[in-house]
Amino acid sequence: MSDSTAIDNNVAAATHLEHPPYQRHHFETIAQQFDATNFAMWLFLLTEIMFFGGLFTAYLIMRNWYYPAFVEGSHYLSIVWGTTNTGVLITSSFTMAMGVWCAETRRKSGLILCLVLTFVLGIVFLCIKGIEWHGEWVEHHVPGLNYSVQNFVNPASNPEVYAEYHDKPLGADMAVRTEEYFFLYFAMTGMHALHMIVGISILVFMIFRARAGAYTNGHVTFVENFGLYWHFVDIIWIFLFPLLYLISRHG
Amino acid sequence: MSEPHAPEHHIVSPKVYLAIFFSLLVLTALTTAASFVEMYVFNVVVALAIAVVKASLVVLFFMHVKYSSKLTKLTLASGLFVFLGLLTMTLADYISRAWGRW
Amino acid sequence: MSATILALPDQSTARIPKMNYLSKENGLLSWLLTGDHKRIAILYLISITFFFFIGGSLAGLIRLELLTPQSDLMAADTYNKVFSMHGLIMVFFFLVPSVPATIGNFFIPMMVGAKDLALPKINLLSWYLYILAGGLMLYTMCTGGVDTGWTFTTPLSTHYLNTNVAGAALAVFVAGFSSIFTGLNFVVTIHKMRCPGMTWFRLPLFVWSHYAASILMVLGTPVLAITLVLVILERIAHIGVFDPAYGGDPLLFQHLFWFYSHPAVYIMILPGFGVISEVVSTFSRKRVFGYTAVAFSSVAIAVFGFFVWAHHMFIMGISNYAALVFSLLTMLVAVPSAIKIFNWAFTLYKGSVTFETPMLYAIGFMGLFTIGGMTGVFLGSTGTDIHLTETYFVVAHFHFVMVGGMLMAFLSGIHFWWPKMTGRMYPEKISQFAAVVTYIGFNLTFFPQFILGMLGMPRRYASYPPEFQVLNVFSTAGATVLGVGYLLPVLYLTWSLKYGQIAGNNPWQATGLEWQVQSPPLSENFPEIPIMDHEAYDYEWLDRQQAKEVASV
Amino acid sequence: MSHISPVLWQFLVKWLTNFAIFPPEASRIAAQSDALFFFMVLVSLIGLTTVVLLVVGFSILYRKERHPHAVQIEGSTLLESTWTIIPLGLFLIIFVWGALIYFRVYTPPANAMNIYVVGKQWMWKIEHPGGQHEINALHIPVNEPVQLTIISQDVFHSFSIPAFRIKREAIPGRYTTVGFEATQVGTYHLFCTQYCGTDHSHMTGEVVVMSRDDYKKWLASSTSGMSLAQDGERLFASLSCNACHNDTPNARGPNLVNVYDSRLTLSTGETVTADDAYLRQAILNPSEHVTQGYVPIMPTYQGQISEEGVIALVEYIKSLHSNYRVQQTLNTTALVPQNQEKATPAGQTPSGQKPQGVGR
Ligand code: HEA
Ligand code: HEA
Ligand code: HEC
Ligand code: CUA
Ligand SMILES: [Cu+2]
Repeated sequence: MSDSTAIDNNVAAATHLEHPPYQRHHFETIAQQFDATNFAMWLFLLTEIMFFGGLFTAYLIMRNWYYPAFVEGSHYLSIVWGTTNTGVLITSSFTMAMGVWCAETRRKSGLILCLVLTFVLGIVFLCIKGIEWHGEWVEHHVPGLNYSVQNFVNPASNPEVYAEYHDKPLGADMAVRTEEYFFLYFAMTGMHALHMIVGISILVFMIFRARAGAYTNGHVTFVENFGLYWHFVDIIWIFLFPLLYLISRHG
Repeated sequence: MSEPHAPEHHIVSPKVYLAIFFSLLVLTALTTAASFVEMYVFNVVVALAIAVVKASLVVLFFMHVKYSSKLTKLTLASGLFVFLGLLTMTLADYISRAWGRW
Repeated sequence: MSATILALPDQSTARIPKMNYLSKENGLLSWLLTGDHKRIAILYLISITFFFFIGGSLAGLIRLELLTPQSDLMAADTYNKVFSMHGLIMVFFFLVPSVPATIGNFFIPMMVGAKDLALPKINLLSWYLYILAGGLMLYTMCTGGVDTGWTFTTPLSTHYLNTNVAGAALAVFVAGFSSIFTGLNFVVTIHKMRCPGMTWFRLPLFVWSHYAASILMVLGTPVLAITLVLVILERIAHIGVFDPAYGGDPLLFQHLFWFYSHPAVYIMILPGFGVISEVVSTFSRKRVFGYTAVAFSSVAIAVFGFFVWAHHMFIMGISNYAALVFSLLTMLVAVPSAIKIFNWAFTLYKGSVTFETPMLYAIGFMGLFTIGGMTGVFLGSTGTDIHLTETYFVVAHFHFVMVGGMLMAFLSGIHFWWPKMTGRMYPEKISQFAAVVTYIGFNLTFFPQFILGMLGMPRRYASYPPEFQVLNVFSTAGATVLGVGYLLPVLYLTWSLKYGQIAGNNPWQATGLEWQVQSPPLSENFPEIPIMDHEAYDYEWLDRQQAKEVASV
Repeated sequence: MSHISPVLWQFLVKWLTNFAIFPPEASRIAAQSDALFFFMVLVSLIGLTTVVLLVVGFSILYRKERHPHAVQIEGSTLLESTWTIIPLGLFLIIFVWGALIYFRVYTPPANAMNIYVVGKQWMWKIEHPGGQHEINALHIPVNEPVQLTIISQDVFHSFSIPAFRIKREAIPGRYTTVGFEATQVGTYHLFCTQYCGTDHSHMTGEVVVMSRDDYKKWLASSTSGMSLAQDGERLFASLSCNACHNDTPNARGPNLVNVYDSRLTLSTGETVTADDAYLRQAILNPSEHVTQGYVPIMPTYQGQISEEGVIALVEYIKSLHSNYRVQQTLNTTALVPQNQEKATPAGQTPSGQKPQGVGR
């Protein structure tokens, strides 16, 4: 029974009087508390996998149907920004991992530094995403709000992209399907950004708590679990990046 | 019950983190570069393969799954299993719709 | 029915224990901010009962309208709103949380020997989400309602209806998260909070079935959530992945929706299976026949249950070959349910059977669920599904499994655990009468619908050809009887809160850990963490235990 | 008999006319489908009886008065495997049997006359190849295989004829098919069984099965004077499809003669069969599948042609089997008044000429 945490009663009795303040009343040992919350976090991430899973399924089918539209749509995303942002997010994952390490080894200032860095990188990511979205707005690529297929029936209308990829004009029926691409693009990156915003808010909260010494007293559960969440959001992006940006970059 | 006295889990060393971090950056560069090479259907295969490798690195090391209990591994596996079930069985319908028509 | 196992303490001296989870703190706030799983269970019990009666009143309206072939009581679009709200409320606000969030919430920690669920705050959050969602649903209902059917079929829901679809979808979205959190909490609790000696195979089957249902909640519900998000986005942006006019695929919606909603039907029945296991064992004084088989069949249902969803789409233009695979898997997933029924039947063998109210409901369950389940097989068979799908046959099928199955199980469970939850007994004769009334009313209501379905009467019809009328009259008459059958328990259970006899710790002489402590239990459940030193359903252990107690007095 | 009591008599008559218990079996598949149905009823009855006998029997035998002390039994592998294997076996039989019927219903019958069905909120529009249009009614000859090609103009509907035991979803944007052969002259219910909005319950109609002679008469009396293919031909000209699709050497589009049911190679290298669905896609979303050797210059006709129009065009393209037809289109804007062969629906698709046969 590898996962059985059936409490060893002696341990429970022994530690009973010296509960650390952060131990909740209904747990017998701190190990049990850590295990339980960690497991809960993993289960939560499972729900997230399935949540994005639905989106990925929709994406996959639409991409197969409207491949040319998806290719040309993707040419209007900036590969520079996309790659940069992937780097930013990976770096923030790294700083987060280091933050967890600092908490585990009880380095308070290191932890705060890492959390702040993660926070800053998260904001940078969102800013870049914002710049990209703004670009799409300017190009009239926001479905439902100001969409225009101009760039796809007449690729030369955007000389920059045209110079790079020499896209042929799409048929009128295929050109309107680029809206499908951008719809999914906004749905997926938007949902991802939403998760980032939630994460960043929690980071702020954590930075304040960390300054009060909350996570460097041996009780790292919260930092650990938040780390899992942050890395998970990173993983989603790791898949979004090739799927949305790198469909076909060779002219 | 195997280790009731060892609540402290494995602490991954910063060196490992750093190594993973750099591999991730390299793989990112690689995937971007690969997308500029014409490989026909293999473009998407390569891109996804690299993404899977990157994701595995993050999961195994940043998320400590490599050092975690069987339960964590099983949990993750079951999630992936159901997700892949959703994907493959839905796609199976789409793909086989044209069957029997040729 | 003279023989009974009911063992109440001497009423002249018995008292409700002064210290218990109800008396611990007073005031509304102590309830609204509670972390105690038992209090949250009570909150849930009150709220789902409320929603059940709203849903039930809507069912009453449906049946009244269908009394005559013409749509004379209400216009067609009102009727559409009524059955949509009926389905939505009954499924998402009553049946999904029914057993898990009330009985499960209350007793799973006690059954595994823990002081609380692993995440008490999340548990409370789940109730608040439920209330928020419910409020939103009622608001939607009062501001024009929604007429998509509970299935939100696209592109009808995304582009053709101008009722409050987004509101209803949002309500279901939020309710979904409430259910995710309940399920997540159960899985963690069952894995991590078991008391010393409580191995997996000493867990009551109630816990096993909740474990299986929780897995479905955790992995299935998010897919519904994202699907509804896409529906809402599509409505707002007028673009989308589900409407063919915009290049989308309506079948994709069906895939994603049923990917949740088929597992959801098992979310709705598995906890009921758990209740039946407990009740049948207790009232035949025997360990459940083939404990392991029953435990694993729950898990098997959970695993296979994920991969049969397209049997709701057999005629919807999925590939014939996919239909074949899904039909085969449907047949496979039906087997574990059959296993359970026979195991329960054989639990009675060489037992010592008594027929208190919970047992009556349980026996009703076995008969009705068998009919409901077998008609599910009719629908799972591709060939006959062509004729029967989208007719009243389907309506009858799912009411047999959901109302005849799960609702019966819920009532059985409520009657079974009521003395533990409140410390008081209800009047046994009246409750037995109510059980029989429900049973008769149920059959009268829903059996004619099978025939209607075979005749081809389509579901969701406000008016129908006159030759279907007689059967519909039967059905409406039955619904009236059924309504009485459901109203009675509310009355006498409320009555019993004040005037019922004192129940004592273990009125049914059941073996579960929850029965070994006082009723109503202490806030921390156990004075000290118990040590499980016997198998589940060990009635000999119980006898020894009681003998010891008598000796020590 | 009416001397019993007029009131009671009235009541009985009304009661009986409003009381059906079993639907008519009016198609070839109905009896087969019902056979399986009754087999399952039998299995269910046996299963239910077993369960009830066990539960009631044990309850009586082992009730507390008779059997005050329970005997603990763990389980029995033998028994448990029995009630695993027997239901499994029965379910598998039901599965195979059901699948056979399913494929029979959804595999298009050979040599069937094809009728088009368009569903829209809240009516059924039926298009016969001879040019007869009907709303909420379907007239068909008895003992003749019929295939329906169904599409919806807006939301999901479902075309259901309970007396035939068949049903098929009408999906927006996609053709679905179902085949049947009526065996009894009569009038039967036609329902829309997929919830489709406010007047879903009024989207009903009747199916009239007629003897062959009656059917001929009906055809003659309700023709609009122009067959579906001729309708399509007119559209083909008026939408100036023939500007590109003609047989001239510098035609910009491929020749559509014999294109129906042939294998096409696309510019992606895939091959597809040009069935009804493909033709529809080719007209509405031409650049989704571009034929090899051509550039995607064909404009989309999405939003310009109704579903009925597309059906007419498809029917027209299906009817093209010689260059002569195209020439005619080129030469005459006025229509060739009559083509007797085409007006008879049964001979609609001369299957002999199809390269791949009818077994699509
Ligand atoms: C609690 C809910 C619940 C449960 C448990 C089930 C259980 C099952 N359901 Fe049901 N179902 C619904 C709720 C449920 N269903 C709902 C709500 C719908 C309609 C949704 C909508 O469209 O609105 C639906 C619709 C539905 C359909 C789609 C119909 C259609 O729209 O065309 C199908 C098709 O396969 C199906 C099949 C089954 C099967 C095979 C089971 C099996 O799991 C049943 C297994 C049980 C048994 C088989 C009984 C026990 C057997 C015995 C005791 C053995 C008998 C003895 C012998 C064989 C010898 N169901
Ligand atoms: C948990 C699930 C559940 C439950 C318990 C019920 C309970 C009932 N349902 Fe429902 N039903 C569904 C789930 C459920 N239903 C679903 C999912 C649908 C599909 C919806 C769709 O198509 O989208 C449906 C559809 C549905 C239809 C088909 C409508 C149609 O397709 O046109 C019918 C018709 O008879 C019906 C009837 C009933 C009846 C008579 C009850 C009875 O059991 C109810 C008995 C209860 C009462 C009668 C309440 C008792 C209380 C009182 C009488 C007091 C009243 C108080 C006041 C007025 C103050 N239901
Ligand atoms: C501007 C010229 C043009 C016009 C006008 C035009 N087409 Fe086409 N059509 C083409 C070309 C080029 C192709 C081949 C490339 C492709 O498949 O898109 C084609 C392909 C087709 C095909 C698929 C056949 C095949 O071999 O792939 C069909 C069917 C068709 N057209 C029908 C029509 C109909 C019906 C109309 C009028 C409503 C029409 N076309 C109008 C140019 C045209
Ligand atoms: Cu059309 Cu219902
Ligand atoms: Cu199902």
